Amino acid sequence: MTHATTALLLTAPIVVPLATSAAYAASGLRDAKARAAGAAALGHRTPRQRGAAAPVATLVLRPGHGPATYGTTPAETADGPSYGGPGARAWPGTRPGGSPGGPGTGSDGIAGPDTGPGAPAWSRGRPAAPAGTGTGAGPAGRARPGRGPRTGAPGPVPRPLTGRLGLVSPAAILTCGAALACTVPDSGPVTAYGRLLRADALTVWMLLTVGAVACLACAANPAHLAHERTDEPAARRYHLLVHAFLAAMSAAVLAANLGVLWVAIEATTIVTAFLVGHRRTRASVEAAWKYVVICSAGIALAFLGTVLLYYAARQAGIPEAYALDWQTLAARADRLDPSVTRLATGLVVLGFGAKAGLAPLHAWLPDAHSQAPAPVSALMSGVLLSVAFAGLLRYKVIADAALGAGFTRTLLAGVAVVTLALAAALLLAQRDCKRMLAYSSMEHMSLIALGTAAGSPLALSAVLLHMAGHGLAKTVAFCASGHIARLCGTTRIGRIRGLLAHSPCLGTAFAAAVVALLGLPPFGLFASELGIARAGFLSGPRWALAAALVLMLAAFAALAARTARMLLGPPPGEDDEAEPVPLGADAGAPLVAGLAACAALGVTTGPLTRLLSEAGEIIGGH
Amino acid sequence: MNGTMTATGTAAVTLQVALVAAGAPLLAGLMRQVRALLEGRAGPGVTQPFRDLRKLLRKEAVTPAGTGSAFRLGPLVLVATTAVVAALVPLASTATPVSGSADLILVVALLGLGTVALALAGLDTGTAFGGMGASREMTVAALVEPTILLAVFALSIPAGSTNLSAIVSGGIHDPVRLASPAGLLSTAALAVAVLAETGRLPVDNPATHLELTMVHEAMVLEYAGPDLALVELGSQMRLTVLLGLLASLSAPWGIATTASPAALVLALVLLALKVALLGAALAAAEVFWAKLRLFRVPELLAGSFLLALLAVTASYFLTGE
Amino acid sequence: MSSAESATVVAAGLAGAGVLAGMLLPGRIRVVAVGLCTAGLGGAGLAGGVAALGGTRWSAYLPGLLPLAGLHLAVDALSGLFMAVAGAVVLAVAVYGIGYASGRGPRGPASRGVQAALPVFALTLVLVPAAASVSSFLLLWEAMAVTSLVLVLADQRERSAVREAGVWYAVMTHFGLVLLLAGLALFAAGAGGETFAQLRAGASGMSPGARGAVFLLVAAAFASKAGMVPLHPWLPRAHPEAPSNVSALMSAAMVNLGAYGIIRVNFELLGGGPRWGWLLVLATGALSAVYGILQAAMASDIKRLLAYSTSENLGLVLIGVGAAGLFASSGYPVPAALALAAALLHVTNHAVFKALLFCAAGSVVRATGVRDLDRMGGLRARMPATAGFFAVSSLAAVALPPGNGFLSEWLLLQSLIHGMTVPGVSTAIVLPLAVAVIALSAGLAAAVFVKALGVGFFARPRSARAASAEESPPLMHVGMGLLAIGCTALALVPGTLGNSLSRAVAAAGLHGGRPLAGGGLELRLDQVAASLSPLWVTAALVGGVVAAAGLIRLTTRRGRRTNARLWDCGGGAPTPRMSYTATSFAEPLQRVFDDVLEPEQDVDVTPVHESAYLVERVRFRRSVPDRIEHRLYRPVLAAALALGRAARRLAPGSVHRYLGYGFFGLVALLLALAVGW
Amino acid sequence: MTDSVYTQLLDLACGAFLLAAVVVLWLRQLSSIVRVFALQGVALAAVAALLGLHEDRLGLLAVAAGIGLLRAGALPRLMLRALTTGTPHRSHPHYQEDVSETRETQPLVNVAASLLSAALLTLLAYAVSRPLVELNPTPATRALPVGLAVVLIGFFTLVTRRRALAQMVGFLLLDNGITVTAFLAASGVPLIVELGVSFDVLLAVLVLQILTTRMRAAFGGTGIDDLRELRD
Repeated sequence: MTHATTALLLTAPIVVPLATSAAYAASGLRDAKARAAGAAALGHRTPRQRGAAAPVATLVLRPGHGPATYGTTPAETADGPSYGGPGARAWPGTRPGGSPGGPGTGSDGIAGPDTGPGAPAWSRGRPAAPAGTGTGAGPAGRARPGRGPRTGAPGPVPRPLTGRLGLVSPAAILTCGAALACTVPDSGPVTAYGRLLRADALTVWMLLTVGAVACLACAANPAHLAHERTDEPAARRYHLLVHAFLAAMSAAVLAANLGVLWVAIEATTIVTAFLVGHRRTRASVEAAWKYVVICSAGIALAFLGTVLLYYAARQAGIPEAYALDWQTLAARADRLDPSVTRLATGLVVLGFGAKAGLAPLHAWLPDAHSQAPAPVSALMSGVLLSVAFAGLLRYKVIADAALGAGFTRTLLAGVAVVTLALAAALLLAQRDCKRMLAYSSMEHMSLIALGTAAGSPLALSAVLLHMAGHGLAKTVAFCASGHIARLCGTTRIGRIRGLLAHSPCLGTAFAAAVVALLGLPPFGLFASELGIARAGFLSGPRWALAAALVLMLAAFAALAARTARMLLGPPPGEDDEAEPVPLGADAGAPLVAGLAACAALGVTTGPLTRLLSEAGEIIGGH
Repeated sequence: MNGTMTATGTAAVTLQVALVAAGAPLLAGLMRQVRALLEGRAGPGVTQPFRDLRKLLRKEAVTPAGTGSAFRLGPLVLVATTAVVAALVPLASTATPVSGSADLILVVALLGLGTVALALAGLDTGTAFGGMGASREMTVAALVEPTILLAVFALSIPAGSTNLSAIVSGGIHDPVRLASPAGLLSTAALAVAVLAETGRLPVDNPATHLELTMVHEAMVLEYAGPDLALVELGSQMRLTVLLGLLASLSAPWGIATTASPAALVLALVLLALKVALLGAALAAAEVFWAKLRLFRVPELLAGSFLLALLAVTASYFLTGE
Repeated sequence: MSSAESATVVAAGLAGAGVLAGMLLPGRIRVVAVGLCTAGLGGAGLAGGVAALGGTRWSAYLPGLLPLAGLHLAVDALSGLFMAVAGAVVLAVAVYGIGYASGRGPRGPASRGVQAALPVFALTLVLVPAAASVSSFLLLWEAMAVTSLVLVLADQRERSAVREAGVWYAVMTHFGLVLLLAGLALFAAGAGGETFAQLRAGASGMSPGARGAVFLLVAAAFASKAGMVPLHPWLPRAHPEAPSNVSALMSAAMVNLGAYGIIRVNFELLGGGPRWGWLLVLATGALSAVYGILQAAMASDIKRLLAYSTSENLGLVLIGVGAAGLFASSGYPVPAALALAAALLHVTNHAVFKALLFCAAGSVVRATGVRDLDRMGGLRARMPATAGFFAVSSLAAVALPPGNGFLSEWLLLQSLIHGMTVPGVSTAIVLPLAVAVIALSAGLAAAVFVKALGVGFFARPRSARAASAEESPPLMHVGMGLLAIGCTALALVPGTLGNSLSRAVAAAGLHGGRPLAGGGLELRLDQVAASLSPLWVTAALVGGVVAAAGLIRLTTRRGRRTNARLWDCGGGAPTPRMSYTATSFAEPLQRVFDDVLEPEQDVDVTPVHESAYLVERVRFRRSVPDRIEHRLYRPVLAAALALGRAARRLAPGSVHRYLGYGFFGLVALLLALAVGW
Repeated sequence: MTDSVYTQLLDLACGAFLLAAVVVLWLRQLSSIVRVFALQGVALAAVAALLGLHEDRLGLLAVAAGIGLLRAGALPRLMLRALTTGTPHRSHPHYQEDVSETRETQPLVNVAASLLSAALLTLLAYAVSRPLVELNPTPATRALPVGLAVVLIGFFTLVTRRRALAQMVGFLLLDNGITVTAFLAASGVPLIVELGVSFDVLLAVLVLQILTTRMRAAFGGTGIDDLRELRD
């Protein structure tokens, strides 16, 4: 494999998604220019409308280089339920003490009743505050579908292209991962761009996981956006951010330099901030704020840990260019100063733990994952948590070489048991199905942390298999919950009845996903949980594993009872023989593909067996 | 020698069954007569049961409305099981062809089968009496079962097997075993169990038709004619066999262990004598007993269970075998 | 490839075909195709089991399957016995299932998901005894749990009780899995290997504490699958709510695997655990036997009655296994081999007669749509075949001579009685109590099945639905017929099982000679002076009945039997409402055991609106709840929900609280590091 | 530039840096908080510049200039502008409402308690960074505890402030602390990492900015206490 091809294979997963998001951005710019021309042609617009739009529109710098004013996305109030957290009322407008306007005025044109453009005066908490549909100070004076056909502006990027364009980057990541999977186990790790990007067995496994989950999520995007009926600019910005998100994750996985790894993970936070806030309801703004603040604080601590590690490396005589290079650090870790490394590792476990959903900085996860659009929360819950944890694994290799396995074992086991206890306790009386899935992600990440605490190669292979299995199953579960929310109008578990009868395909897919998450055969999570238990009792902290088994039983009971309440029973509504609601082919395909992949992982790892054991050796081998 | 062995052996079995079948009504008549005399009554005479049976056999057979095969099979199974038990138990001789499989647990189970058949017949009538009788009978039978089996356990420890011939011949050769506390306790427990099993006085009053108190009678209320004859004969045979069993376990002298015909005749005579004596004693005792309330019976049976348990543990702790 | 191995491969292939048929074929054909595939699978399992019982051993290792561990399979005589039992039951119940599931509309037992899960469940029942490593055993164990859950939830749309039963079943089964996973993982860690061979080799090297912990965890897990008392509440919920062919499979084959697990892991792999462990197993078995049969005596729902009777019979099996363990650990292999043989024989007998009981009950429920014995009655006239099958299986369940249940209980009593030769105070106290428990449970079982047969089938129908019952389709009779033949064969010629039982006992690690030198017709115990020839006893009984009938025919001159009215004390013809129902039948027993059962009774009087003295309506309700469930499980559930509500305060939504968690976490970490962790 | 002058200047810059953090805790007016934060940016640039001069590495000087520009210039201006747009024009009658937007409402922990805990956190920072100093006792590393103290104070501000803007300042204090630790410990992380980090911080502030605007639109104010609807 010549150097050129490895360089290509290593950079493609990052460059292709970036190029795709740039394509979306470009089409956005073209559309904006066309609209500006169109606006000039339509001089007759009333000053009040244009005036009101002015003060706000100009202020905001365009975040990336998207089509600027975030403006109202009128469509999403039609029936896109801002079902928000359990506290939020089920009506999409979430108007505090709102008028009996019912779920949006039905006409999916005009945004929820706003008190007329340009009426900025609100007092905090006053009931009459306008519908929290993010109508913003001034209604974006643009692209109101109600305004009739656009005159003469070139059409946005044609819909079939966006559909196909969406799948290009995940496919690229997957193919690069597959290609590397054929070479890396035999010929060892490959590097490119002067040791900036590096791919060893762990990277390849994570690339495959990211690629697979991304394929599923991007395949589910069109169906989801169609259901949300988002208009063109919002859809375009959505795709832009998703592909930037994929690029950031690939960079985080491929980074050889710990600093670059940190930058990539921080980039994922920033990019997903707007994805979490995509729906523009009060709840999603709150979720986005909590997500950014808590994650950034956590990640900053991780950067402090990285700086201290860099300091220890420099003092250990490693030249500046290689001081943050993972391979050299892992090789010469025994010469690092123990107490500085211990402080650095502690901070890193706290920091990256925040990003991986582990206590104590875990509280953003249920809010962010329940408010984000379904494919995004699938990507975040399925694979972002695992990518952050993969970063933590890199540091664990260095810490174990420098301090011996005892420190990370106790720290990770403690954090894992605390997180599991929190997740199990909060699952017991959970009332919202998306938050339930988020807490189940926390439970699985704490199990992964426990497996890492065990530290033997078998444990680490089981951990990686668990990451892949959990990614696939959680993606299917979140995408299905998105459809459930659309079908039943709410994610309150209490109000969802008889799903299997109401929509058999969707119900079966969701049931199969939850069976996989419960760790039952034939899905991959059973094999990996079995591996973690065996390795844990062999080499890991037995007290932690015993406590974990009991807590997982409580979580199993809570999840099983909640899901049974949602799935089983006669269809809602009076007549028992109501015609079941079909799930479209394009919505169903990713679900079935995800379940099939997860089941395949459960039966046999086939060609990936050597890769998996190799990756386990790298992290747990010493 | 083996040829004569089986000949006298089969003779012993057939004679045994015949004696039980024929002697049962006689024993019932004797007991009623003894009771009448003690109560100062003239009494109908010892052969009265035979006259009753003849009268019933001459009546026409009756099928009550709504009853089915269980009702008709009940009496037949009762008599059949009692006959088989009579054949198995070494009343007269231990050297019989069937003594090899004369297992005490099998005997107890066969008696249980008879009770179950009768209970099912009672339920088949579909009347309140049949149901009530069946329910009470099964409750008592369920509570007696532990006592009987523990008594069997106690008896089998010294003999090393639950085979009746072994136990009886063991008793004959080693009389001390019978007088030992384990032997006495197990015999007492077995005696109480026999009273409950055959529905005699402290547990159930065979003579009454008062629906509040009757247990056995309630089940057979609907029978008439030949079926009733069979039921009467069955319960009398059951009493005879159980008293014979009790006699051979607690006083095994005279039971023929060899194949000689003379010993067999002597054994049969002695058997008749012993059973008559036991029947008379029981009848005499019944005069002084009153029927226990149904929900006091468990206390009686718990007492007998305790006796049997002591018998088992005593035989272990004392002999230390 | 030995015959046993090819049988297993055939079984797996048929299971795959069954699943495809279940998923793809439409309506009517689907049920027949799946039924035939499952029946073939059962037959293959039976053939494999019988071959293994014949002495052929084989093992296979498939590294490709099951990531991180690979699939190990191995069959010896012990697993052969359980495979044969499961195969036979699956064969008969599958044939029965075709008749049972067809003609009941697209939902419920004939739906696509349920029909696809049935062959997989049958395959796991046959394959679990063949697993030979911790991972493969747990895989097949959990696959059995998942597929049986899908089958239990077949009628979930109709009744909410099914849904609740499904959740209870899923959570209790997972609790069993957690115990089993912990136990076997601890065992694998202690013995330093994953396959059963490595476990067997490494078991002696483990510390007594570890061995004790493994023994307890694994015994508790398998006891919960066998429905033993403290962990039994799922049994009387899942079995009645499942379709009858599924509850037949669960009661007759799945619970046996609990007993198989204890014999295989605690007995054979651990090399006989500690004495106190076996005493605990024996005590649990005894407690479950008595408690199970008492609850069965009180139950008026026929399938709940049969479920509790399963708990009783498995209790008897565990008494046998516990006694065998006790004798083996005291160094007396001969009585131990006898006790284990008795336990295995009772597993076989129970499997056959319990399957027939559930099939017959299923046929009744299918015809009348009623499960309550109080509203049945008079079914013998309308459903003669089902009544006959129920009578045969009740006779076996009641453990009286012509039935096969009596033989295994007789053997169990013999083994306990001849166990007294084992010295030690514990045996002297425990064995008599065990005999008393077996006797009491046999007596109560007699009362239970007299109630079930008499109240359910005899006399006159007590409800319109019972009156309008029709006989079920012939295919169900074929299935029940197979089981009835099995019952009678086991009852009349048990001796044929003699040497295969001895081989199974030897495979379980007990080399105490051959406990059963069974002749063709007899059950002769060679080290112990006891023998029983069931064929002769039955012949004598039949002869006695014929003789008595002949005596009657001879003496009565007038041949005809006349019909007459029932005795009605002069108060008019007795109506069906007057006849005894299951509740009234059980009332004396309930009064005798009321402090054990604690029946609940409440009377609420609703006075007339105007004045408190005039009563408008009095409602009387009496029920016998499952006391252990009330005392043990309700508080746990309440505590869990309270914890859940309290935990909600942990996530109150305030950003400051969440950041506070992080801040205190950071400060705590820094303090720990500063202090010098 | 003799060593003693260098150490004195370095200690002066670090002292100013720490003092700025404490003052941020002290103040209530949001606009003045932002100005103090700008001062801290200048102190940070000074530290970087001094290190650059001491080790006469031109790259470091350039980085110091860049840091100065970003943390003392761009970010404060951005935040001030967000502050002004928050308060609508005088032409609107609701004056009482607008004033509160610019002031930090009563923080979770009152000012006295905040200062006390800042002191405790500084002590903790000193205790924790003892091994760091002992590893390589140069004048720069001896000032490391200042960096850790500002990190802890920044986190404390983040936790206790009720205004969105104040939380943003807390987060930036945290980042400044880390950057100064990086400079003092190993005279700055490699350039590419430094660029990446700064770019990320800038983006983070922009994101928080936009979210603040959206929050004002959705909740009618930037009080963090409104964010309580998403709970379990």
